[in-house]
Amino acid sequence: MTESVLRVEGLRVGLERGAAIVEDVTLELRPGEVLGLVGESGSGKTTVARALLGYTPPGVVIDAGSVQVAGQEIVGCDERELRRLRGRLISYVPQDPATALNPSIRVGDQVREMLDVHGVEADRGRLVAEILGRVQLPGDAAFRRRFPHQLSGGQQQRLAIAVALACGPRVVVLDEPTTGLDVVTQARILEEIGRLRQEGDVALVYVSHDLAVVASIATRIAVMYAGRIVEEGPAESVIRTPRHPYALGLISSVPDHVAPRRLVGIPGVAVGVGGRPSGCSFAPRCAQRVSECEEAVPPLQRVDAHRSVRCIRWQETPAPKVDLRGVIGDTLDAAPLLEVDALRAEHRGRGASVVAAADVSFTVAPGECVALVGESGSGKTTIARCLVGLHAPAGGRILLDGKPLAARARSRSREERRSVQIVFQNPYDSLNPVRSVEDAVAWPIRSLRDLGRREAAAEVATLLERVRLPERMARRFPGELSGGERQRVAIARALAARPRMLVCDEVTSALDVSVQAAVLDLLAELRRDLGLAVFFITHDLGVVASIADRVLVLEEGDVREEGTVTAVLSAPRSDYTRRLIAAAPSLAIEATGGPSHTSRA
Amino acid sequence: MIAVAQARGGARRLQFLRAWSARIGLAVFLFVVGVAFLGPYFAPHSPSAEPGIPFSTPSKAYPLGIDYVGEDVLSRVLFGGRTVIIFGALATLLAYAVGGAIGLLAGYSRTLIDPVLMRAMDVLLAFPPILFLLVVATTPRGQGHVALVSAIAVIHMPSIARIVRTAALETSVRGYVEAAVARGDRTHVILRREILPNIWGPVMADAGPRFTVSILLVAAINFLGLGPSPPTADWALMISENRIGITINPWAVVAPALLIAVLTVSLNVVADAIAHSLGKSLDVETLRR
Amino acid sequence: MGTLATTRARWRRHPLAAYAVRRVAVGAVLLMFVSMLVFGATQVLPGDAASAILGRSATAEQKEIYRKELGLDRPLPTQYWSWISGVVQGDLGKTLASRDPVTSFISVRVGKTLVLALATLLVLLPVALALGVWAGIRRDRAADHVISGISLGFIALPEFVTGTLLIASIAVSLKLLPPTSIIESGQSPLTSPRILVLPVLTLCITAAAYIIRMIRAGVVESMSSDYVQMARLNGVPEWRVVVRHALRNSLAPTVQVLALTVQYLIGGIVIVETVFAYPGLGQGLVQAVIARDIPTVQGVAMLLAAIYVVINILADFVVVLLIPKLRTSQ
Amino acid sequence: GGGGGGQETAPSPPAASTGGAPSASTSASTTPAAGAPKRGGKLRVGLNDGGATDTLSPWNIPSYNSDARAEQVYERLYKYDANGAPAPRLAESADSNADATVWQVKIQSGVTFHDGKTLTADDVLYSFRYVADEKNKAESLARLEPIDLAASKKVSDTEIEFHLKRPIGDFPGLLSEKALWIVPDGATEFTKQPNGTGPFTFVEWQPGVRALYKRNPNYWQSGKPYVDEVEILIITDPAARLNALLGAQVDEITFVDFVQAKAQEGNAAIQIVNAAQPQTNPFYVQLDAPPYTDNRIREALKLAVDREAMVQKVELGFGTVGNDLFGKGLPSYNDALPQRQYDPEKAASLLKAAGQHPFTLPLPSSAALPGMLESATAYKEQAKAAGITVQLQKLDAGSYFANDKYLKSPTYQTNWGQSFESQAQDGLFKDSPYNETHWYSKTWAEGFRKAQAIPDADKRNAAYKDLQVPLYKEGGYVVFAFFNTLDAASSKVMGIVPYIASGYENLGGFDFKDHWFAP
Ligand SMILES: Nc1ncnc2c1ncn2[C@@H]1O[C@H](COP(=O)(O)OP(=O)(O)OP(=O)(O)O)[C@@H](O)[C@H]1O
Ligand SMILES: Nc1ncnc2c1ncn2[C@@H]1O[C@H](COP(=O)(O)OP(=O)(O)OP(=O)(O)O)[C@@H](O)[C@H]1O
Ligand SMILES: [Mg+2]
Ligand SMILES: [Mg+2]
Repeated sequence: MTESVLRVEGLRVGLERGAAIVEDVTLELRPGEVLGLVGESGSGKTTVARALLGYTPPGVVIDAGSVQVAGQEIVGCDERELRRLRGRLISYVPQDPATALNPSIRVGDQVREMLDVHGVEADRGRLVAEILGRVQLPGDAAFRRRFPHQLSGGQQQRLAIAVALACGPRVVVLDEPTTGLDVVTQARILEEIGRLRQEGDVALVYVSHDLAVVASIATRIAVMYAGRIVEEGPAESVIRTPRHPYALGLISSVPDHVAPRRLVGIPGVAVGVGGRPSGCSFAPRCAQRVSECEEAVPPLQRVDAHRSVRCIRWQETPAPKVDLRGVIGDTLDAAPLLEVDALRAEHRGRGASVVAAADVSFTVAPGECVALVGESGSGKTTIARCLVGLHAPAGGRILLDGKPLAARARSRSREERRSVQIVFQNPYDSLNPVRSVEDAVAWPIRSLRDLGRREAAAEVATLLERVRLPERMARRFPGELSGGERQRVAIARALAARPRMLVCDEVTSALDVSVQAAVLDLLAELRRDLGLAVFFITHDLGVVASIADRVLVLEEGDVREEGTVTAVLSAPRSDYTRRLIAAAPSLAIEATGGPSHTSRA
Repeated sequence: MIAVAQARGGARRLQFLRAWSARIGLAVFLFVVGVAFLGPYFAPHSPSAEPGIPFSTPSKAYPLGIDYVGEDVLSRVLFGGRTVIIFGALATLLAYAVGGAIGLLAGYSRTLIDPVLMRAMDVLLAFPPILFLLVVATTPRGQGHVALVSAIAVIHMPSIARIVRTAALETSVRGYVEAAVARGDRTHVILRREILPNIWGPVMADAGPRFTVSILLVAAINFLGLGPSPPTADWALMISENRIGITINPWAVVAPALLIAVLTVSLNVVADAIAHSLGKSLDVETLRR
Repeated sequence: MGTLATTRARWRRHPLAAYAVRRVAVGAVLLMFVSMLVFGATQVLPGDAASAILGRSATAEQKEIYRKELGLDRPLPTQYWSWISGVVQGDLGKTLASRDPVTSFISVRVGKTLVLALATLLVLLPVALALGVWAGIRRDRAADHVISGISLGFIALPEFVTGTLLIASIAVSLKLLPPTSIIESGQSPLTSPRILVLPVLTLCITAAAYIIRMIRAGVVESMSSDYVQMARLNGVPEWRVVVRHALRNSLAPTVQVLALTVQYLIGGIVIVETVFAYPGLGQGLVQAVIARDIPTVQGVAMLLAAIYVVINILADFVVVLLIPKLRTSQ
Repeated sequence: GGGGGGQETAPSPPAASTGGAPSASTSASTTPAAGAPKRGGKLRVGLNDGGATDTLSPWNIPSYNSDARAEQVYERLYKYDANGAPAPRLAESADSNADATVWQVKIQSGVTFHDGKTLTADDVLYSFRYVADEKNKAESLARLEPIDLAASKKVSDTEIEFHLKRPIGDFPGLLSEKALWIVPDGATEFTKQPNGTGPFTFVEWQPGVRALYKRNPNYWQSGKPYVDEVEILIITDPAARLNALLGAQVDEITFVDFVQAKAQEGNAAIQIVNAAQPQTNPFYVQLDAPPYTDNRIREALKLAVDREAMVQKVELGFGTVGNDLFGKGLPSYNDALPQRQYDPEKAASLLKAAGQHPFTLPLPSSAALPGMLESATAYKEQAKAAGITVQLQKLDAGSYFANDKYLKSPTYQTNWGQSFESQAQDGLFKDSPYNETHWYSKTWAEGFRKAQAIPDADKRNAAYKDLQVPLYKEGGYVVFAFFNTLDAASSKVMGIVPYIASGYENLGGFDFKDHWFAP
């Protein structure tokens, strides 16, 4: 066996005075291995990733443990020493290359600077071209003279990877390198990383919150929760037989288009830095908690040769349950609630205008969930905005109960406005930061349904209960809510109008998977209980599979394919759909009976 | 319940006080404002009575000495803050009211009104402030208080309109505004409920520097001899009036100058802290004037 | 027609040139409106120009003759048109009393003001930029607090107070420098540079405060950017991080700060020239305002506004040149 | 010759609204005596105003610096001397017929213009006709109205016979008029190279900045001027002006504030040129506006002012008490009348007698001119003792004399700086432009016209003094104090004679020809 090239032991990173952000992190990695570091937002992934390079943001320090890269100790090095090591021995690929690449340095010089700084003696011009070539970027002079903003998102990320590889480091840390990219581009970057793994002389740390992505490339997986590693082991076995209840929860939350299933979220929310309980951090959300769990932080214990778990009751952890979604109704015979007929929508800019929807027709029956998928910029949001009267169509008709709707919300009748409600993608701007939850939810009740203050207040309580928010949340302000909570409030606000149809524009794409699972679950429940029709926009086929009845595939403003979810996902007819499906990562847990279990003593 | 909600809102608004500099700044600011408004009750002499010998140096009866016409500097200092603060504040408020309305109209309307208004603001922006005041001073009533206050307001107006417009534009594409539009809320309801409360912070973040500039402009135009005649004592005026005697009784200049400096510095410290707590740092546009 | 089409085509081939042309055109239109405002504002006069010049003892006939001569009897639009068409051709009209061209009134002064402004910039910029950058780099350390605190204090000091204090201390008490900046015949600010020291110092003290604050803000912003963090993570030495990454990207805001400084100087110079009796354009403007000499006020106002607009255009253009994203997307 | 300022355009209210600084007049004070004047040196003078409205043409002198410049190049037939009496300059003598309708003026012989031409009677007549021609827009045009220029004629090369339309006793006073310069016959261009008979020749000028003059070697007064060059520098800011003098950047300056002067009293390096001009900021009431129609009330208002305190506290001693008449110190001033004193009790009893006790006096005032607001404020305090409440209305300085209240308000604070007869013409006739008090006495006006026609100065002044008695007793002015005009110069400069005549004449009438540097 080859020597491990990265060895982390007992790493603790904390605020200068006080709370730890991450604690007791121990990892080991050999060349050619890819470690997937997963966990929900705020669990400390980035903090660990940067600590591997000896870097901490201002106010944060590494206060214990050791990090060794190729035998060289990083913790305790002075700045000069660190500068020498960074980029040479271990390098970093940032999450968002659009901001992390210096906007005023040309592509070639971005790479060349690494060679300059680390004194690589070579024909630098040729070497730069070669390095760009390694990540499939053109190395010609014209390309090297471009500025970062003249590259596509995928190219920017490749460039960032090229910069990281420039000096032949032994370890490369990639912090969510594909998070901002669409699936197709993401698939290409992952391919790239896969090739690096194959080449075998570099070890990779791949940070992501997306288990499906990690599963597709990692050889080992470390799951983080609240600043600690809770489970670590070979990728296959962690995914198939998670031993930590949190890992299990994560895996159960991941939607999958290959095997459409009912998603189960993890109840509760993660604790923040400083607010962690004295015992197991996950205990408050854990189904198999016993009083012992709350007494002391459980140690990371070896459960077999290659795996460790931080749970005293790991044996109790059940196997991932895969509830396949029941058969999805093929046709609902009821008269359509909403009918879109040859919709055309444009964005008029200076001179030229962009066609966001060319000729889009579809129907939504009462109680039905129709999903709209397509890559970024295909026109999904524009269509949604047309439905609720925020964007005036350039042609075609939108009918509600067979009656045409006016282009602008203002010109629609109150009944019409009430019937169709929208929930937006970004939970951070969909609520007015100066209005309390109660105020936000009560307003549509008063303005669209003419109820008094008091009746509205009473109804707010029921609505919050509906979206499974505790009543005390009513007096909170959006700034005091997590993303998932905000999205629920936004849904409650939409429900407050007593709509018949909900337009959801990527309502879960900014959320962690476990939170996403909970929100999707909520939507399913609302459909069931209220007979609500849902028009659900997403770019994630897994989500489509887990919630929708029918699906429309959109490409550049045109509907490429339409049909039931099962039909479209299992037997796609258009090329474009096929490409989307191929690119979408999947956990690929067998639909029947669940993954094979190794031990369950 | 409502009380609790309000307390929460209040706490949010007072967040900036976490910085000790903001606390000191606020205390000093309140002190100077207190001097300005309560000072007259403590003044040992009338600000305009019993002329002594001009520019006498400090003595027991006149702790800060005597000014250019023979009045007690201390009493005038105690009397002279009101007008500075009131005129500075009036000009600033007027600028916010008019500039804010223009910015809101331009930012929210998304019609031809927007470019028309903003180009008009650009025209005003093409005047260096002092130049604008000088041009105004040549007009018939150009040297009165009303003219001065409105001229200073006009000087601030374009940049406020720009800031408000940008903030309104930014806010008007937010989900909660779109949701309100889709609900069919009336425009004034949207402005009042959704937009105004959210642009308030960034817009007021530069009120401190603006107030400073207002006061300094009043002082400058008085210095050039083109300001309104002194109503009573006034710090800005005292500086220019007593300038000729600075070598004889420096206090007549230094005391009001110091108070203006302390007033504006403390206000700026507080404004900085507020801006900071709103996640906004003073940028080039803010400091523009 | 043909030539127009080809010119247009050439613009399209040189997007930056097209941008420049567009920006200049906008500036010209802007100045047109500015001129209307200047003209309009200065038209509403107390009494009228004729009696202002001739004095009270002048007879009605004298005034009438004079009004005719000044063209004040014509309708306003005609007056505006003849004025603005003169302005466009570089003829700013004649001063009310001496009937000398306003341009000559300006030309004897503008050089001295330029000398003062340039001397100020020469001292101010290196010092203020260095301090601003230093405060920005050493954010929240002692140096930053000292620099930021002192500059905040100076912002609140009007120029005429600073100037007066400097005169009282350095010139009158210590007799180190001349207390005023009057220029005798045969002399110029360049032959007797001593007279420039105090005015320059006064302008610098106030202006530096503004510049330092703005530069600091710009540097702080770029120092906390992702790409600076990235450069550090790539092992780039700190000086290189500062110079090549942080400062390179705060150049553009700096240019805007420079433009603002020049604009500030236009106002500050009016005050400082008066305090120091420096015979420049600012002092001339104040004299003209006091004398209600409308053509001169109009002329100087137009000139200053034009400088203001031109500086803005130049600054915008340089910013476009400095920011690759703007440069390539024009 | 005679005494008293003839028909001078003194810069009272009009000057107040344009000039912005007090005008000047004289009486001797601190000029250091020294031996024989020395030649040489460059005299640098800091002037308080100037700018865009200035012109090289001498025919309009809207500012102090215009006058200072004109005085170097041009000369008049007569000019007021330091005590306010017309003294011959280019004229040698002026004699009238019995009824003062024809005046024979003899001019100096051997005087040359800067271009070498000799001064003759033709030049004098040409100059007067030039001023009288409306299209030349000379500001002294109106003052020539009494002269019948068509009938006036040259008698010889050095003699002119002026025919008047009505008798004028003080013709030399009229000839001392500010802008009645003598220029060469036929001259029409005055803005390129000024050409006069004056002590200095023009070198260069930058409006609002400076003007340079060189000694005229051919000047007709032997030995004068003493200095080689005169440079006039415009320094509008009073603090800067004094600083320039203290810093030896200039040798003389116009207008020093009282406090500045007080502060510099001990400074041996400079001298204060203290000219007791009859400048005053009186209050007025309109005689036809009730309750001021009652002379007891007017008397009470006059008694309620503490004149001595005004001089000491407002003027810091740089002035003298007034006696409710104008032109103190000048030959026509009646100083035989009893000085009114501060007597609040008597004022109160007069008011009681008039049934107006306590009394409220609305009084508009402004900082338009130095000392104005200060004295009104002081009056407010002083009058309390008499049961008078002064309601001070502070008006905008810039438009104080241009707003609609002035001349309409029954009470106002105003400004005058002239001799009795000059003020009378501007303010005591039905058709006077500034009849502030509404003094409309026909018999008094006739008496004035008669006095005006007396050629003999002493007799004329005696008549003027008589005319002041009713004004003293019943007039609408409260002239409580006069203030001096203060200029300053380096102690090295000799020969500055403080100048009492009103007008723009500071620094010894701007006669720089008389100034010289002590070695
Ligand atoms: N400088 C800091 N000061 C205080 N808290 C910090 C600081 N940096 C990070 N934290 C906190 O540490 C925790 C871990 O942050 P980190 O960025 O490592 O999380 P992450 O797992 O990368 O999350 P994400 O998926 O959102 O990127 C978060 O709760 C964050 O708020
Ligand atoms: N306000 C706008 N002005 C001009 N063009 C716009 C505007 N909004 C969207 N577009 C363009 O219209 C097209 C469709 O945009 P839309 O936002 O509907 O796409 P989307 O499918 O929702 O993308 P995403 O997945 O990124 O949200 C895109 O090409 C986009 O650039
Ligand atoms: Mg992260
Ligand atoms: Mg979208």
